[in-house]
Amino acid sequence: MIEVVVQFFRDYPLLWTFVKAVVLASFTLLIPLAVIWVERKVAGFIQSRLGPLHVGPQGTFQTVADALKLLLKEDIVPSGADKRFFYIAPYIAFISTVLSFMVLPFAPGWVALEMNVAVLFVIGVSLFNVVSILMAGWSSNNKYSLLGGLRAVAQLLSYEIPMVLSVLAVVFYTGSLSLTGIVEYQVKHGWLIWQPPIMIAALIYFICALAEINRTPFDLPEAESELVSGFNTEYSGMRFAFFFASEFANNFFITAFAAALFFGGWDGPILPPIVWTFLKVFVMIFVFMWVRWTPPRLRIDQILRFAWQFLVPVSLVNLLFAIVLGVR
Amino acid sequence: MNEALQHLLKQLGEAVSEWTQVGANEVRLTVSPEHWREVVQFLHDDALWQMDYPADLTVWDTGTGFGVYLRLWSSVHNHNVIVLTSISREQPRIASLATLYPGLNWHEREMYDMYGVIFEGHPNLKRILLPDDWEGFPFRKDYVAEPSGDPLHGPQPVD
Amino acid sequence: MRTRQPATEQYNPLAVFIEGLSTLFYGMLVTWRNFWRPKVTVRYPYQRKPMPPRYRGLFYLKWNEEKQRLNCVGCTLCAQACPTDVISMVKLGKGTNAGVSEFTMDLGRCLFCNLCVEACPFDAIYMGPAYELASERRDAALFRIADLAQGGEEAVRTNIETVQRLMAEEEKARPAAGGHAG
Amino acid sequence: MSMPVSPEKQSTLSTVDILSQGMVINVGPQHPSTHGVLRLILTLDGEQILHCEPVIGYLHRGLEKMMERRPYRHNVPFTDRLDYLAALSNNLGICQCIERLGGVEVPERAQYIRVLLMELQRIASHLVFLGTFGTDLGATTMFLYAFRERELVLDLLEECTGARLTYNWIRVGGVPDDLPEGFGEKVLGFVKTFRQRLEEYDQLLTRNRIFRSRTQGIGILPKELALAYGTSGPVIRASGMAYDVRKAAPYEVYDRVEFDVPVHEQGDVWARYLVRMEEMRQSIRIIEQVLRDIPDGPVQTKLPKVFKPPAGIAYSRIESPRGELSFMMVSDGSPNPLRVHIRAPSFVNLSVLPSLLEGTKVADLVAILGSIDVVLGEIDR
Repeated sequence: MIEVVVQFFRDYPLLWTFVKAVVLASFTLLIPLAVIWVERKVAGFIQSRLGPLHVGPQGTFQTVADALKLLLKEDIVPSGADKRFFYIAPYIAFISTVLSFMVLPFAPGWVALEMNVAVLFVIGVSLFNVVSILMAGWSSNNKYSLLGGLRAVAQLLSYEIPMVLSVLAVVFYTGSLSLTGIVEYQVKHGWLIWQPPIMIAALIYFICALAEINRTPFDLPEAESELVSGFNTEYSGMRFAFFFASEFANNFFITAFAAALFFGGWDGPILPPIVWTFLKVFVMIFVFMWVRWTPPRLRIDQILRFAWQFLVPVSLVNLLFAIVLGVR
Repeated sequence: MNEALQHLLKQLGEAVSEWTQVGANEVRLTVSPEHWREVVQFLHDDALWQMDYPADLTVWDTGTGFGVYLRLWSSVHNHNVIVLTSISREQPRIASLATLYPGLNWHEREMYDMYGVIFEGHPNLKRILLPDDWEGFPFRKDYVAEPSGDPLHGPQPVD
Repeated sequence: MRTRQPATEQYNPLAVFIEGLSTLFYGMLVTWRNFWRPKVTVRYPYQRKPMPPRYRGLFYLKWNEEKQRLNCVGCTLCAQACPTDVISMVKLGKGTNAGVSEFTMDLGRCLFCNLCVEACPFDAIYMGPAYELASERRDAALFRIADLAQGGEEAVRTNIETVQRLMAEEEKARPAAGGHAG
Repeated sequence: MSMPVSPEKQSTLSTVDILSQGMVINVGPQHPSTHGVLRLILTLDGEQILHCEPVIGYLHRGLEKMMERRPYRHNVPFTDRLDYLAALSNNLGICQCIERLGGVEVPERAQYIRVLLMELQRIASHLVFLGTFGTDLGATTMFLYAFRERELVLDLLEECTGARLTYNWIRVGGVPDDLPEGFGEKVLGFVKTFRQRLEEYDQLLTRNRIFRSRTQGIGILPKELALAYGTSGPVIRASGMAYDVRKAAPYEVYDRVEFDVPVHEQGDVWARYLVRMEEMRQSIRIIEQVLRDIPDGPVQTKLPKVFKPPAGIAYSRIESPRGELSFMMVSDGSPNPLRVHIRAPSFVNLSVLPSLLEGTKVADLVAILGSIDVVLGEIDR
């Protein structure tokens, strides 16, 4: 029976990819539930609170309950909104996240779409996120949303560059554009984080990642105290849930991507590879949250100045080092 | 303080109709409304006074007229001065001090809001706490507050 | 209009970056320490903090076990002390043994300022530890004597009986003075 | 959204024309960082604020008029609702004013208790500032930490006064009751914890580079402007003017305790923040001295049932956590005051906001507004 199914998918590889995509899409929808729960617990513990406790053991089902609530909520579209863009923006954000998950290697062979230009692909599709934020901010017909959207675009684009440059350092170092290839290189040669130029690249990546997923100190696009909620002010119900889910899925992805690039992906002793991937991801997510709940946020001009005056030149120089040292 | 007070009385003797010294560094002056601006300007400019801090300004309804109360403080000499005057109910007008002390801007607006006292020369004399379309001046003693009225838009006629 | 923006000091990105990172790490030590500290929140509906003895919550009329009546004699001093006219009462009887047959507090207007308690010379009205007084209905803020008296309905009934009995006894003891009430 | 453009101009709109139009944006009355029902009408050029107009009055209850209709001592509970984060200082303000009007003496022990409560209240109020200021700038955790410690103060105050927010625990002629048993030790215990926690706040926020770059050089209020506007409290002290009513006109026993008035010269958001942080430390000092020196004795002067002060005008001024809180009362000899006026520090401090905001960024708006630390309850009265 299984052989028949396997044979069927072997005959139609595109269909097999489609199945994997569907599985990944549901994964992308489900992983935020876990990440949000962790976030709440970490925030609570850091802030001398207990976090969610009521629904399920230790409040594990709180996010599920919230998701159900969001699904059942009325779909409100502000009058004067650009309806087409308003409707489509959250899904674009979500799709861009799902697409980036497609090339993520969770374990040897556990990758939905084996691609030899995976890194480029990730950089490409993650830019869709920016488009969706701009669409959401613009189409909401709300000044706060517009300001939040514009801020977000300026910030995300600025930090995309040093991020790409630091990723490129890894690419040049390993000589591979494929994520699986990069991880396999690390399995052979040890984790890249211990190589000096990559260490700096990892630091820059870490900072840029904070900015890319809108975490304090770079959470300007949705700075609550200034812009109410930023670009998603007018969103509610399902559409908001998609924005929210894509943000946290992005959080997961960006750490998984970092794990693959710098921390050897699934590489690790004793435990099975998939456990190692998740372990690394959740440790990094914890660090992200830890950072998030510590400092205040920067101002938009400070953020941009930091990116252009510091991160871009440093990552460029670092890239040069990586190229020189990486050539063997 | 004494010296400064003598100086003030010499300069503006006819404007100050009554004065009392309370404690070591506080004086209360009663002036006529025509000299209101003049006296305060003097207190503000004079080297012996230098009343540079506008602490408080308010109005009260005595039933027959309005009393005006201004409290100033000098950061240089630690003098406290209370300037009092009274204005008539029919012509509730007095010179504005908002250009002299920007801090009195809102106080004067509030007193206009509540008592309808016109501060002449105020740059932006309009209601501050109440809505712009409020009718009447609610802190006057003869103001009839109708509890049945629309709370947002003043008393409504009751039939 | 841009003149108000302060001239930025010599901006050295690297120094700022290192300082920023180190102070961030320094701050993260604080959050890390607090991560492991005992939590201070209370799971409210399940767990409650004890209220201090002076807490000013819902009123009660003190029940005098010995005399089998409420301490209140209906002197209206509390009603006079109240800034917002919360209290109204119906006096029962007269003289030193008088009591109340009705005592109503409209807590919708109450400031919980304690002035009525301080005004009472008879030790009759107090504020207790109950604090969950919110309601969806306006009339739920109206607390009648049975809601306020220690002992509820039964105490009120006993109170009226006691006061009436005392009145009758007084009447019996001094039949001549019956006509003129003070 | 933008100012109207005449049709003939519309056809020849250049880039410069578009930039020169302001976007009008409403901040509040419902907004996370206006700290109440304050509305600011901002005209923006991108993220730059061209003009700001505060709109107040959403919380106006006519307290001053209400007070004219009630006997003097009935008015004390209403003052709880002015600056609801520092209700005790309002209580003290009105009681002092009535005491001056009627020539009432306050027993010494009551004066000490008043000072003790006042300083605890100052700490509680500044902690609210610290927490909300942290949230305004994005440091959400600071909010929870500050409120955690404020809870300790509120527990103390609750034990003493029986209420958590609207205390109404100061009466004309003293305080209604003595301190509860063992209150001094509890306060000292709190002081000990709080000292350590202040260090922690410094480590978490004050020394943070991001925090400093968000606050330093922002919203500069020059000394002259601060004086001319009549600002008070931490706002004026951060502008280099050592004006503290506790020193300028000592009331209660403030002339018997030792404390410093923190002054900073810069006049920016950072300076205002530092002044408040330092004030909390000074409050601790005062609390310790008060607990050391407090004498025994009665806590309340007996007053007649119907209190009729002689006709006249009296005013009192105290240093509330937000600045100079002044009550002014006119008496005509009847049991009710003829006029009660409240000089609310926030009201005056807020009037300086438009001139602070011009030319700054939207993101700085919340920092500047937070650093002024207004409470709408006393602005609107």
